[in-house]
Amino acid sequence: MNAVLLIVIPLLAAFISIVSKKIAPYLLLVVGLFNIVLLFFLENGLVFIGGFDVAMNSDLLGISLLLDTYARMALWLINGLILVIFCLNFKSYKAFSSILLLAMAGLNGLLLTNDLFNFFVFLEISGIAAYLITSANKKPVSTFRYLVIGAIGSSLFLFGVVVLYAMYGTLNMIVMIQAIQASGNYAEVILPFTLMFIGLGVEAKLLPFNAWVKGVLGHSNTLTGPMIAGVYAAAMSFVLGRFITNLFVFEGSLLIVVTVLLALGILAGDVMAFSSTKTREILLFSSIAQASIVALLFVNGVIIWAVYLIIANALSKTVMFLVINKATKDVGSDESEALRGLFVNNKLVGLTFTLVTLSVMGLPLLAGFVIKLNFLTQLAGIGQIVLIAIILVASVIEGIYFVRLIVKLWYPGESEISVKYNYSFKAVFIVIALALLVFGTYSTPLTKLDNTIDTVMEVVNNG
Amino acid sequence: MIQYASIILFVIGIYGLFVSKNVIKMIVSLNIMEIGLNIFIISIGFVGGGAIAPIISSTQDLGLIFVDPLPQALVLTAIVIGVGTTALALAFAKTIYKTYNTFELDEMEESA
Amino acid sequence: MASVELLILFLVGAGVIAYILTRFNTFLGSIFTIFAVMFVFVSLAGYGFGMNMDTTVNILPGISFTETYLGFYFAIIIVFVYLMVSFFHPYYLSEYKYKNSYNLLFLLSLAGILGAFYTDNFLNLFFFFELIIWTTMFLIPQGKSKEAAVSYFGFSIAGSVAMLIGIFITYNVSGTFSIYQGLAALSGTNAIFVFVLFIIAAFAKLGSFPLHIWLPIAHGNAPHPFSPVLSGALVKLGAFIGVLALIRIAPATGLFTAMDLPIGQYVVAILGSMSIVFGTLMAIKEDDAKKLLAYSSMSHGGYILVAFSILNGIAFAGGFYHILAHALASAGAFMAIAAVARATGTTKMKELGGMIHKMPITYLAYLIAIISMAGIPPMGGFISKWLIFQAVIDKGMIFVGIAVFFGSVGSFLYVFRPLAALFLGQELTEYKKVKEAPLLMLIPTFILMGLNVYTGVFPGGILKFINNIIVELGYTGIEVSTYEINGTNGILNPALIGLIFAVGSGIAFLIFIVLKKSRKVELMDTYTAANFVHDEHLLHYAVDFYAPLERLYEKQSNWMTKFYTALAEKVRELGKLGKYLFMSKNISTTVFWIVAIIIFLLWGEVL
Amino acid sequence: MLSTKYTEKTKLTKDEIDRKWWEVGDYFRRNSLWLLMYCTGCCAVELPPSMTSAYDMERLGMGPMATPRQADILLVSGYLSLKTLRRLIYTYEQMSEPKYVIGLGSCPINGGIYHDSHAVINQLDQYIPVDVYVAGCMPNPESILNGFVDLMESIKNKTANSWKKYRDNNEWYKQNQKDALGEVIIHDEFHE
Amino acid sequence: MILNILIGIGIAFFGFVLQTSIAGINRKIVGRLQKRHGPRWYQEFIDIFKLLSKRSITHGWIFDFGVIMALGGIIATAMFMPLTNNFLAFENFDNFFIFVYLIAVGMLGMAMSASGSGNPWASIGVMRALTTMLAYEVPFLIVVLTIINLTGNSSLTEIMLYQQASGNNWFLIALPIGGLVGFIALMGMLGKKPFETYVAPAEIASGPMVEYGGKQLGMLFIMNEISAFIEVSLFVHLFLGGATNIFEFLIKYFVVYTLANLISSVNGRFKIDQVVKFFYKWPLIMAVTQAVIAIYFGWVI
Repeated sequence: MNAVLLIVIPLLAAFISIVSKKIAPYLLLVVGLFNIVLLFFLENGLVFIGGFDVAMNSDLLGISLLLDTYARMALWLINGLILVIFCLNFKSYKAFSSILLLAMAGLNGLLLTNDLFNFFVFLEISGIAAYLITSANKKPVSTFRYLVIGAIGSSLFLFGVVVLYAMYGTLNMIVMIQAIQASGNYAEVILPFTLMFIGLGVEAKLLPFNAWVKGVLGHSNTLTGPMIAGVYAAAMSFVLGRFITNLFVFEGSLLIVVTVLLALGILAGDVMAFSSTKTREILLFSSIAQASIVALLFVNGVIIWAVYLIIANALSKTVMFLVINKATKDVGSDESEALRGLFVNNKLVGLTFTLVTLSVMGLPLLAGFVIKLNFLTQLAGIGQIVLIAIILVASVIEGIYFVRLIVKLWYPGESEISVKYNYSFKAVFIVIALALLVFGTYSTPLTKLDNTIDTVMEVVNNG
Repeated sequence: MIQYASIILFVIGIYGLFVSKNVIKMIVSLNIMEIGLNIFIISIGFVGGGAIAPIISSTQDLGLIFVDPLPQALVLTAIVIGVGTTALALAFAKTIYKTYNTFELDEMEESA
Repeated sequence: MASVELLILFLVGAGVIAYILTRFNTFLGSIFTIFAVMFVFVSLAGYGFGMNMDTTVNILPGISFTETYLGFYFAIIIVFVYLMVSFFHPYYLSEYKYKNSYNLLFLLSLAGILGAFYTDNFLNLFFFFELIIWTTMFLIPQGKSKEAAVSYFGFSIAGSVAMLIGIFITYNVSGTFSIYQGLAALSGTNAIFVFVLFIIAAFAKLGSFPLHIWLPIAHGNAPHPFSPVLSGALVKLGAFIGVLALIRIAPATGLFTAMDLPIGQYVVAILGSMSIVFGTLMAIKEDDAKKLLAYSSMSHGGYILVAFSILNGIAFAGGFYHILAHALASAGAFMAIAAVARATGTTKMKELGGMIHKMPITYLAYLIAIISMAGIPPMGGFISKWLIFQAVIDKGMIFVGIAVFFGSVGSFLYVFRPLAALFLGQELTEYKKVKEAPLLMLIPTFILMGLNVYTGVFPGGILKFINNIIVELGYTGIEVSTYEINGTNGILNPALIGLIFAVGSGIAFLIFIVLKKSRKVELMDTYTAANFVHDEHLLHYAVDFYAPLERLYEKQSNWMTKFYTALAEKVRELGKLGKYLFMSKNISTTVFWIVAIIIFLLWGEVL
Repeated sequence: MLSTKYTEKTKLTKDEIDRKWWEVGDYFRRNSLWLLMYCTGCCAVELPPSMTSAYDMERLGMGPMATPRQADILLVSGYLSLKTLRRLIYTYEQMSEPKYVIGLGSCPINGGIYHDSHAVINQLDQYIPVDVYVAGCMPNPESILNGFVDLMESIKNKTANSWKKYRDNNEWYKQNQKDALGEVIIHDEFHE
Repeated sequence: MILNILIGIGIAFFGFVLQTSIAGINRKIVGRLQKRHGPRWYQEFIDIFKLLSKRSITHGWIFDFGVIMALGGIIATAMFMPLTNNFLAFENFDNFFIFVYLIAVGMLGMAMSASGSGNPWASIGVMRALTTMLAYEVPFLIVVLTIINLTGNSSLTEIMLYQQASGNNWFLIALPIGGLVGFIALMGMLGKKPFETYVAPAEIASGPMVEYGGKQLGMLFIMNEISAFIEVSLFVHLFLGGATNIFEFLIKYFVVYTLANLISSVNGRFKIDQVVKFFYKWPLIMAVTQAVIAIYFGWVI
């Protein structure tokens, strides 16, 4: 058993699926399940691919994969979500199964790889998969814009990687971290770090680099919405977290710029959502704000709760986009006025949507509250009162527009609308809402896991 | 020296993306940018005065100078990826043209 | 032994059961709700007065309780209001769209309230506050306006966010989330920051100027049985935070020697005064009976703030007593209006008239409630206002004095308006078939009437309990015996006043009954300068009741609404700007930002 | 020890008590007569002089009142058209008993100079009972005050019983009123 | 206790008789002022008893109940009123605020009853009465705030004693501006002429009283007399040093009421919004000035 299988099998399946379109969907199901099961049997640690023994053992040359608890959680989430989302869209978007396999391979690679260039490759693979997925929106210009911005981003990332390589002569992250720490000259790594941060920021929807989001998610459907806002956002946040906590050293003006950008992202995201009337726009802007919060937490070293926040967000956004996009498809408009009274005949869906939204807003009895309170506590512990204030002020705005949305969706306007959700949708909604509810009321497991993850990060830090 | 040239190329690509509104021109700019980047990668691997094949032998000859082979390998991959991206972009360009009958982004009326 | 934890769990469980029961039968579920709340009230009243509640926590993780007189006082008042209101549920719920969840959320919010007042941990306090906010937030849109919930939620959440920031500053300073240790550890600038933040929270919850705009919107549009809870119970959360800030934190700001009062407290008192004046003026102007009462809540919130900012025992006694008196009065008044609204379907005063002939008991309940609200003896409101006046006068706070006197006289004006326009006046034809509220709804009405009188006549016992709170807060209590209250500049004997009032009324009744019996005439048979008027609407004076007075401040009256509308509009514009800047269709914009950031970063460092 | 002998107590009946009180009341009533001035015609001009310094009505305890509910005297000063009569009757019926009516000038007595008008009634006491008529066109303030004193005298003599008359002969009065005014069919703001 | 209550009832009755007589005398004075003979001095009694003897109408139970409540509240208030510094029914309980607020019960009762009659003029009258009340109460209470702050006691007897103890340094003299405000406010309370907006017989048919006749009106007249007694007595006790014996009280009472009445008889009537504007301009400014001078600077003559 080898972590490489997590990447190779989906990739292989993707190739096979091109040959036979018929088995492709089933292949995806099998591979997804396989990956999830496989994760149970894999052990933590480094996996080397290629290279030769001496080099591997002494200098960590060659490509290696790193599987730790952090990556494992991310992988479970990603693979599981892809599987679920695909199951829900099994009938309508069958043709996308090979692309989803590709995306699975790329994202798994992103989360596992320990090699910077390899990372770039996976970034591009997953990026190409993402572009293809968004083509399901039937808005080619938006997709094209996504492609161009994504290409610029990955180019910048590659640029940064190459500069780092030129400076330290290695592409292995662990070695590079040690080298950077040994040199201690942070001023000269500002350029590569900036470039890499921007490159990742494009994919992770951080503020000034995310112009593509509106076009892509603003016209999303039940496949692309959850995939981009849920799966991709989560994966990129995880990756960003790994880079920020392990590799990047934010100091001086870089730290200021990054913090300002992220704080701006939080505020601007929520303010933009406040000014939107289209439901999908509200959701996408809110996810921008959430992504910025996550990044901000990583920058401030609040890791474990950021991880939970990513997971909670991915699950919540999946549900929200599924609900809204299905309704939009049936109604033909995503204006919140047009969707008035959506839940009148869909009480269960309404309930789950409400619970999930409350979790995103960080209200008690739901997981979002526990997470929010804990990361704020940790921020307070390191004296970041200003950041707390920013996050909380943004959360006020967020609360207002979400409540406005929920109330609108619960109470009918002049005309009744009918949207039917089938049982599989409902089942997913219920499971996710229940999960949020359970972890919101019984948060001990979350706090317990706290320590374990931190130790793994220690391992990474120490090489 | 060649590094400066490659960075200039990269900047030209960025500039092209900055000013052009035409789908095809953008793809071309993207390619220019990528080429600049690729040249930059190659250039950092070059070590002047090298005389030995870049193969690690069992004897550790530390004094020997050789051109770093890794960037060349990287660049190959980067080119491949670049080609893939370009192909995809062109495919989208085709779709765009089919839908809107134009390549000018300004002339399209897609609500985004 | 009643355990706080078990009560909370019981309420959550009861909520679920009520949900299921209501699903099958609205009436049954509501009756169950009554009993659930009653159980909580009885166990709280049974053990709480002697501080015998069990505060150990066995099941709930991360939550800890402690028992204070302060918390209990608030808790018992609010639970009582909940109990009274729950009697209304069986008759109202069937109209609501999501009636099943009504009882569930109602009980959940009560659980939150119990927790909030019994916890000793800031994070738990915040947890329960947020729980209360969102559970109640979903109750409000069941009423008239769906948007009311948004403004209620917005202001509430802004308040609790301010509180949370304050909590984290406290945590940063003291390293603990314990309420009492944390607040004690504050000093200097931090204390001022936390003070300001807590005061913002208190203002937002209490609906005080300048954060009052949600109050009429939420109260006026909430479901009829929920408005009493909002006004009588939930705004008191703000008073609780206010107490924490004004008395527990009490930062060392400069001192006004003339009044021997810290500047911070004085500023709060002045803001409270403004809240009194604004609330009064707006209430005088309002046409919707429920909104009118909402503005009156705002004005009474001002009294509470004024009371707690004057740092001495007598003012605190007044403040705490006012909380009780206003809870009872406002619950009574709102419930009377609710009963009318149930019968007629409207709360607009210009559409109503002569309800007294159909609903005399409801009318009496309203009358007694407003007498208390206006601070007229022999009702509870008088006692508290008397105590507050004493404190204000002794401190020589002239400008605050203007406000409290203005509010007190102004309250006659606004409470009289529903009385005249809604209950009295001509009997309108469209309400000929209206009947008195059913018996179950009259039970709480009678209880509230009785308590309003009781608090006005025998305040001794309650004030003795309040003395415990004042001592707990570190001040000396007031002198009070069974019948007499010793203020700093006078003695009050409410029981005597009640007795004398009875004697006076007796004499008047005697005069009345001795004289010849009057002939009963129709309401329409009235002096019209000998004009024949056949339409009772023409003889009913209900629109623009205080027109000459309203004219004086007509233009200024919507300033705050305009301000908040403009604020929301500005945020929206900011969002549009953000979209324009960052979410452009042009790829150039993104490229520009990337280049700009790189250049900015490299300017000083590398280049 | 209780006396077994039956002696009839000189117990006043309720009516007798009422009568005694009524006599006491008469004193107050005649010394405090409040007017409701129904100023329909020219005779009203004579009222201000009788109220102000020259004749000073207030020294008799009299004064003008705003509403029929408070007033004791309905002072009909001048001619009565049919439209006014309807309102006069309405007002009269709103007054609380005991109430008195004074007709000022010749118009209420016989129509005066309007005696042949189709729109003016000629004899007020056909429609409501009148206690005192003050003749003249117009009567001067002295005669007006004299009329008031006459009313006081008749109250003292228990002859000012017009209100009782109206109650006892209500049907007759009503019939007269109806004959003069006709039935009212439409009820709204503009019709009667 | 019973004795005290009886004394209280006696005071209320005394107040009624006193005020009714003085009002009658004042009617005569005003008559003379207008070169008239004027009514008999006991005319007011005759009026009231006449009203009580008449047969009245009622508009329903609230119409009667309000009247009873009004009269009852006012009688109760009057029972607390001290006549001199040692003659009062309930020692120590003559708190100033009792008068201000208990009197409001009476007002509320009357207002309620008037509105209950269903006559719009009554409601308009009540509206005007309440608006006027809003106008005059605040300046008056600010002056009283100053007085209580200075004396440290809100009991009327104590305030009287305070003034007498300092050599009859009445607050009218010690706080001249405040005294003036107090007198203006008293005019408002009594409904004397520049502020007589709510009766306005020619305009709104005597306002709240429009529907009353017979015994209800008589009871309201009694109530009116007693409340005038309370208001004037309050002024006497607060500003004129109270009284050590009953004759002093009578003289002061007579002077104050007559003065108010004389001023009233040469004045026209304000519009209702003019009343509010007036009271919130000059009297309030004066009251605040007086309070600041007296409390914060300690300048008391």
